[in-house]
Amino acid sequence: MIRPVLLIAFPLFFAFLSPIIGLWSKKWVRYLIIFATALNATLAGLLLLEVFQHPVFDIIGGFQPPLGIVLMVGPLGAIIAFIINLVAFIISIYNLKVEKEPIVRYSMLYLLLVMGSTGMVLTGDLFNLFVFLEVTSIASYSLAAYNKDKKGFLGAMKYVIIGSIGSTFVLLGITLIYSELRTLNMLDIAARIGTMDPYVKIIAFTSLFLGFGVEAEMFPLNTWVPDVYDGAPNPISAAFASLPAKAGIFALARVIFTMFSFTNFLWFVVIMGLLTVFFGELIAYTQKNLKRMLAYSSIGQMGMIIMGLGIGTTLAVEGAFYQMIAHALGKALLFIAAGFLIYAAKSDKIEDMKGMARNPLVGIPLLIGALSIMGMPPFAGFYGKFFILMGGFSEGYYAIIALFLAASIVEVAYYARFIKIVFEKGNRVIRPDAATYIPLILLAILIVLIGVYPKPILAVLQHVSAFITGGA
Amino acid sequence: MDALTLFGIFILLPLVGALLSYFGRKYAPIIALIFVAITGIFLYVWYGNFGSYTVDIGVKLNLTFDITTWFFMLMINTVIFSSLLFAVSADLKNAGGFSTLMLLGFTGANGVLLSRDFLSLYLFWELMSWSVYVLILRTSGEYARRYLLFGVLSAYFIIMGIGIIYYYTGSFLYEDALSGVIPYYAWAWILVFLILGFGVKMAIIPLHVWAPYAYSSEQPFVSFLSGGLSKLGTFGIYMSMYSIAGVGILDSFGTFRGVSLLGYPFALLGAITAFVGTILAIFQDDIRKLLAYSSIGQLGYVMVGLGLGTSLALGGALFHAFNHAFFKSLLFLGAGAVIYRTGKYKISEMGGLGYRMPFTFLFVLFAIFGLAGIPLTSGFISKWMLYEAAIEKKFVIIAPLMLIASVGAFLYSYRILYGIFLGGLKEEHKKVKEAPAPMLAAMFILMLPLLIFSIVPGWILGWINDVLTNTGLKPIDYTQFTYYSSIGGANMATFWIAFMVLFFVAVAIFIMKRARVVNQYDNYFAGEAPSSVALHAAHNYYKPLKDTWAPMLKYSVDRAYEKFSKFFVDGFYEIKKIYTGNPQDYAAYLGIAFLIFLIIGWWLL
Amino acid sequence: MKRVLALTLAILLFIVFAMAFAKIPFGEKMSNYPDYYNPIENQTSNMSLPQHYLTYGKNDTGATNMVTAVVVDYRGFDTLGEVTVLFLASTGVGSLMYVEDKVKRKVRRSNAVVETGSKLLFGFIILFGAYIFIHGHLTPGGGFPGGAVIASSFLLLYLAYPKFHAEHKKLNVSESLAGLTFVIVGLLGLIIAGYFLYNFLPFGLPTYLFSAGVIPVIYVAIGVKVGSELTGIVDAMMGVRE
Amino acid sequence: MDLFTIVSLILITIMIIAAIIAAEIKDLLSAAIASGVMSLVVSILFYMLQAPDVAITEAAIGAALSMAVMIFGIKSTKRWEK
Repeated sequence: MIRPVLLIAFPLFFAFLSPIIGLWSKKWVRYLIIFATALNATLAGLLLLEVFQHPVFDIIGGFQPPLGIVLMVGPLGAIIAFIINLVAFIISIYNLKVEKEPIVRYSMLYLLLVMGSTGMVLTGDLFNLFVFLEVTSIASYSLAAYNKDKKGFLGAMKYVIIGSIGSTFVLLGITLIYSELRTLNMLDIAARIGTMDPYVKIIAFTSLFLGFGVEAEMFPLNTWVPDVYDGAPNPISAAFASLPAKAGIFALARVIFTMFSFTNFLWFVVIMGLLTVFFGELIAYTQKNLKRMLAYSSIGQMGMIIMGLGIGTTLAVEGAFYQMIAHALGKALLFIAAGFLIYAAKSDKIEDMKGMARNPLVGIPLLIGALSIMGMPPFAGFYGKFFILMGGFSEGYYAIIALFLAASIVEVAYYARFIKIVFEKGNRVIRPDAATYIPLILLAILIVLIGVYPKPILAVLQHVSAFITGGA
Repeated sequence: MDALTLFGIFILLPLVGALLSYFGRKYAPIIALIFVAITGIFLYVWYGNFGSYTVDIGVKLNLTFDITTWFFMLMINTVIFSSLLFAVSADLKNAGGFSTLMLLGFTGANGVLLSRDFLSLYLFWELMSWSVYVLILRTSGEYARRYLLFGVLSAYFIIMGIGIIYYYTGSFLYEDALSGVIPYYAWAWILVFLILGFGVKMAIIPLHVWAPYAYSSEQPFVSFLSGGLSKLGTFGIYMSMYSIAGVGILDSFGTFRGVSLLGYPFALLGAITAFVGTILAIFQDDIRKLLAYSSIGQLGYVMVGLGLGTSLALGGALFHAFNHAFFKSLLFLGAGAVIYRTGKYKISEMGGLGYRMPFTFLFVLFAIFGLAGIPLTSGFISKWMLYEAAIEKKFVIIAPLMLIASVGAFLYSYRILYGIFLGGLKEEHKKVKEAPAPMLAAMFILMLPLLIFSIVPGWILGWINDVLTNTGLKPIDYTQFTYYSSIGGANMATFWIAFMVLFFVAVAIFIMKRARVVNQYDNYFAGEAPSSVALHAAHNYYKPLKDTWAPMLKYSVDRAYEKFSKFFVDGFYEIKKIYTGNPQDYAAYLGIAFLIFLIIGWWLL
Repeated sequence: MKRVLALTLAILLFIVFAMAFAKIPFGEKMSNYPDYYNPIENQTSNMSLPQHYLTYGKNDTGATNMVTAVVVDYRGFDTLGEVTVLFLASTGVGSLMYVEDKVKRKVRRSNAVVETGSKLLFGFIILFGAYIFIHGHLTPGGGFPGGAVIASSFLLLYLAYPKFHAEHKKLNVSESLAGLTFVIVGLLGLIIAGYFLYNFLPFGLPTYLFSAGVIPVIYVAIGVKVGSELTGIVDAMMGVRE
Repeated sequence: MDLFTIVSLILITIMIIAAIIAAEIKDLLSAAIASGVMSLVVSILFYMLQAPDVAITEAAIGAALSMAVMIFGIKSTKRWEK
């Protein structure tokens, strides 16, 4: 029996341990981080197997909810936690490429980022969710500026401003909910949300929606994204797209479905998703800087997930979750590849990267990642997109889907432009080192596996209907 | 045979082959060839062994192996087999990647043909689409993007069609669409979306702009793309119009001289495509572009047949698609063989190669007969069926357009024939050798059916009849050598007897009176030595014709698309200004967003 | 123009939230609050949450200070998270202010009054801080205020003695050890009783120093941790580099 | 109106004024000090609202440490806002 709390306790333990180990050897700390994330991924995998039968409740401190805090893990939470930890493990291999001091602190921050994102997914307590949101975002702020150059600091500053406004809204929302309902347990809140004063309820909902929307990169709360993704170290950009963003959107889904089950609001969520897609994809087309392009594309993808959640049918929400998984894998891959391309071309402009991906160790994973993001089969991105679209049709959102498809064509256009440049005949082909190509190949294999044989994932996602109706 | 065998042989086996052949280096095409051959053998063995199955990979794939699938698979299998055979001796760079992608495309094609539910259709359609994209990317990066954009456009049109069906039925199965829950006005949208979607693959004007560039890639691949994969468009339109929707629904939109009002515009579009494609082909000097436009034109004929929708027209369309698969692949391979030996693409830079490459010449000659609809090949019969189908219904625009296009086909065929194989041999090509044996074998495989089905069209008409009856349409009236229509039909036996007689007469004349061979430079030039370019027969070929058409040629669909996209991209830059980079603005966005969310939330409560 | 807009926005947001808070029944009788509901056992208790804390808090946790009971025991997991947040802040500042070459601070001696005064006060402030967190389960206060007070004593030294600096490695080690203590106490609870952060030590008698089980242990750890972290932040900001 | 209300009203007024000064003044050092003053007043208010532990924390962190950190920050950058 795997206790979900171990997924949080172990990273914390290792994070607190690493400064002491760092006194002996800095190298060990890096391997310790890889070990810790690997352990976490394994635990999350085992947890996933267990959660299949029934949701797991892990009571902290021995106090029955809602007196104490409880971790509440359903199949969906477990799979998102698993993906987060798996991707975190893979990125931690790529972390070996980071050379800049102080490396021990970097490793600690990274581990705590992973811990925070995992906690956001696992927790069943609203205030605990806020605490993990804080852990995640404060780790993100420091990591975003870790390069200590102007770009990094500017990005981090924007992130700090917007992130802390978002957190404040979340805290205000929680305050309102607690002072009305005198409880913080999500299921407890869900059970008695109807008794809330409508005005307070709507403000609380809006605050939470906005606050988690910042992490979930919803328009117009995603203004920090391009600067942060651009300024952060390469592994961190990869991690940002895969860890906190997914945790944020999962929290958003919890707010919408588990806690408030505010079905009237859903069409507005769809519109916000569509706007996010539009702004993300269309602006991504104009970008000359690779990481910025990927960042805007990330916004577009997150918009798609938000759309899927907003459509709210079983199929669409299934698609949204599938897309979360696919995007976590695909964007991590693309950002790692981008890190290599930038390193090889010594420039972050796409036009300088002629032929840099001609080495098959980078080229093939890069192509797979890009195709997966575009939603091509047999890669992971296909099912998510297809299910979201079909879910949209079944609810009759014809015009919205048509607009979304138009934006998708733009997405294909800029990815194709990027692919064309990096595969063009260039001057020289640089061979990547193991810390770069091992994560790339691992992610590519995962993407293909999930795409070719989606049965395991879809088996987990079957539980989505329980999630929509307010269960775990 | 059960579901897994079917899935295993037609989908998994090529996929495994794709994986294996990546590591095959130089021998990759041979490995791929083996895998294609195995599926081909099973295709042969399983003829008549039809049925439908469900494969569960998490989503349920409904696969049906029936005569329609079999008929199209036959084309695609043969075409990819000969293309890969050709590729064995063509020195491709990264042959492993090439074979892998070819097999992926093949898998996608098989999947599209087998699938009887929209999810697997879309899945395999996209698989096929992007593997072709990467294949194009290998040689011409700039134009691969254009292909991908149109490929995705086609996929999204299909998605729209599927989605509307899904809204009404809540199911992805083809047969559920038939259950009558979809109102007929929705069918209009569905069919328009589906036909446009599949039409992109057939390069119907104005969705054709990807084709000339995509067809300029490596020849073995292009022969598969043009000969094989474009037939998936035909298959898709055929299925969506006559199997998924059915004649009843098509006719419920009203009819015009017995042809559905929904089908007629597409038939007209097909005729225009045939016409424009042919006209543009005439003016090309690049052999690849010429064949590309010719391909567009030929598929226009098929579209006419699909749009008209009478049994004769559909039979003609299927037959022509079948012929096109063979003769266009053969032409691309022939061109490939010539390019392989000479390294030239321009017709005006070649000439006289018929003496050096006699077998290639012979095979290409047959392909051209098929293309131009000359009675020696089965291409004649299919075209004739299509003319008759149009004339039968007295369509005064479609029929003449097709006839003019046919004349145009003669013109550009002649350009290929004369420009490349006849005329004077260039000095630099004196040492050109005949194409290697695998290439010749590949071309021979493709030539054979053209010849055989021209003598006994009954065989193929039998299959086509099975396809038509399987879809629930009336069969064509035919015998082994003849088919009949309300205004005549054609009897190939008579043709062949007449041809044989004439042929022997011609041979006798040729033997009796030998012509004098003249050197290219053995001429009178009034004291001025002209350049060898100006002397070439294909130099400024059809210039007078081109001058006549010049005012029309300046309108280009290409440029229209460019203007369209530029307009939008400018808009993107305007939108970008929202991300000002100033954190104060961003904070204000948050506040404003909160208020807006709040107002909407309050309103929705 | 922008200023006016921003001001209007701020005022609007203020009004919106003020209206929401106006509807909240602050200071109402406890019994008017809704009874809590246990989602796992699927049953409703006949008490509201705050009422439960006040009634059974002493029995449940052994602490006489109810705030501490809630912060360290009922919601100890949140506190672990908050400690992590502080840890992150200090680590983040440390990693961002890090430069490879050591830069010396510009030295300007402060006057004798400040120096002697801070020498005198330093011990008392530390003592006060330690008192606050050691008695966290009995009297108001706890690890966070205690740690902050300790850090402010170090701040005094930084201000008085320009050459003073706390050794970074020691700060790091004490910070880490304190954090580890917290986590290990939690894991021990998991091992002993099956609940993470379970209060597995005997409660003892209320109002005695050695009572309330693991709460004092955790509070001491938090106090040390917060103290060293805040000192670390000040140190990093002062420009003395490791 | 009892003494408690009067004192707290005065304190709240001081707090608001200090906050406005902190936000508006161009001299960043003065702004930091103003925010320290605000924290101090807040901590007194906390004490009056019977939250002595929060009051201690606010006094130590808000009035002492964060002000110090801000002042160090200003020292290593510029004193005047543009």
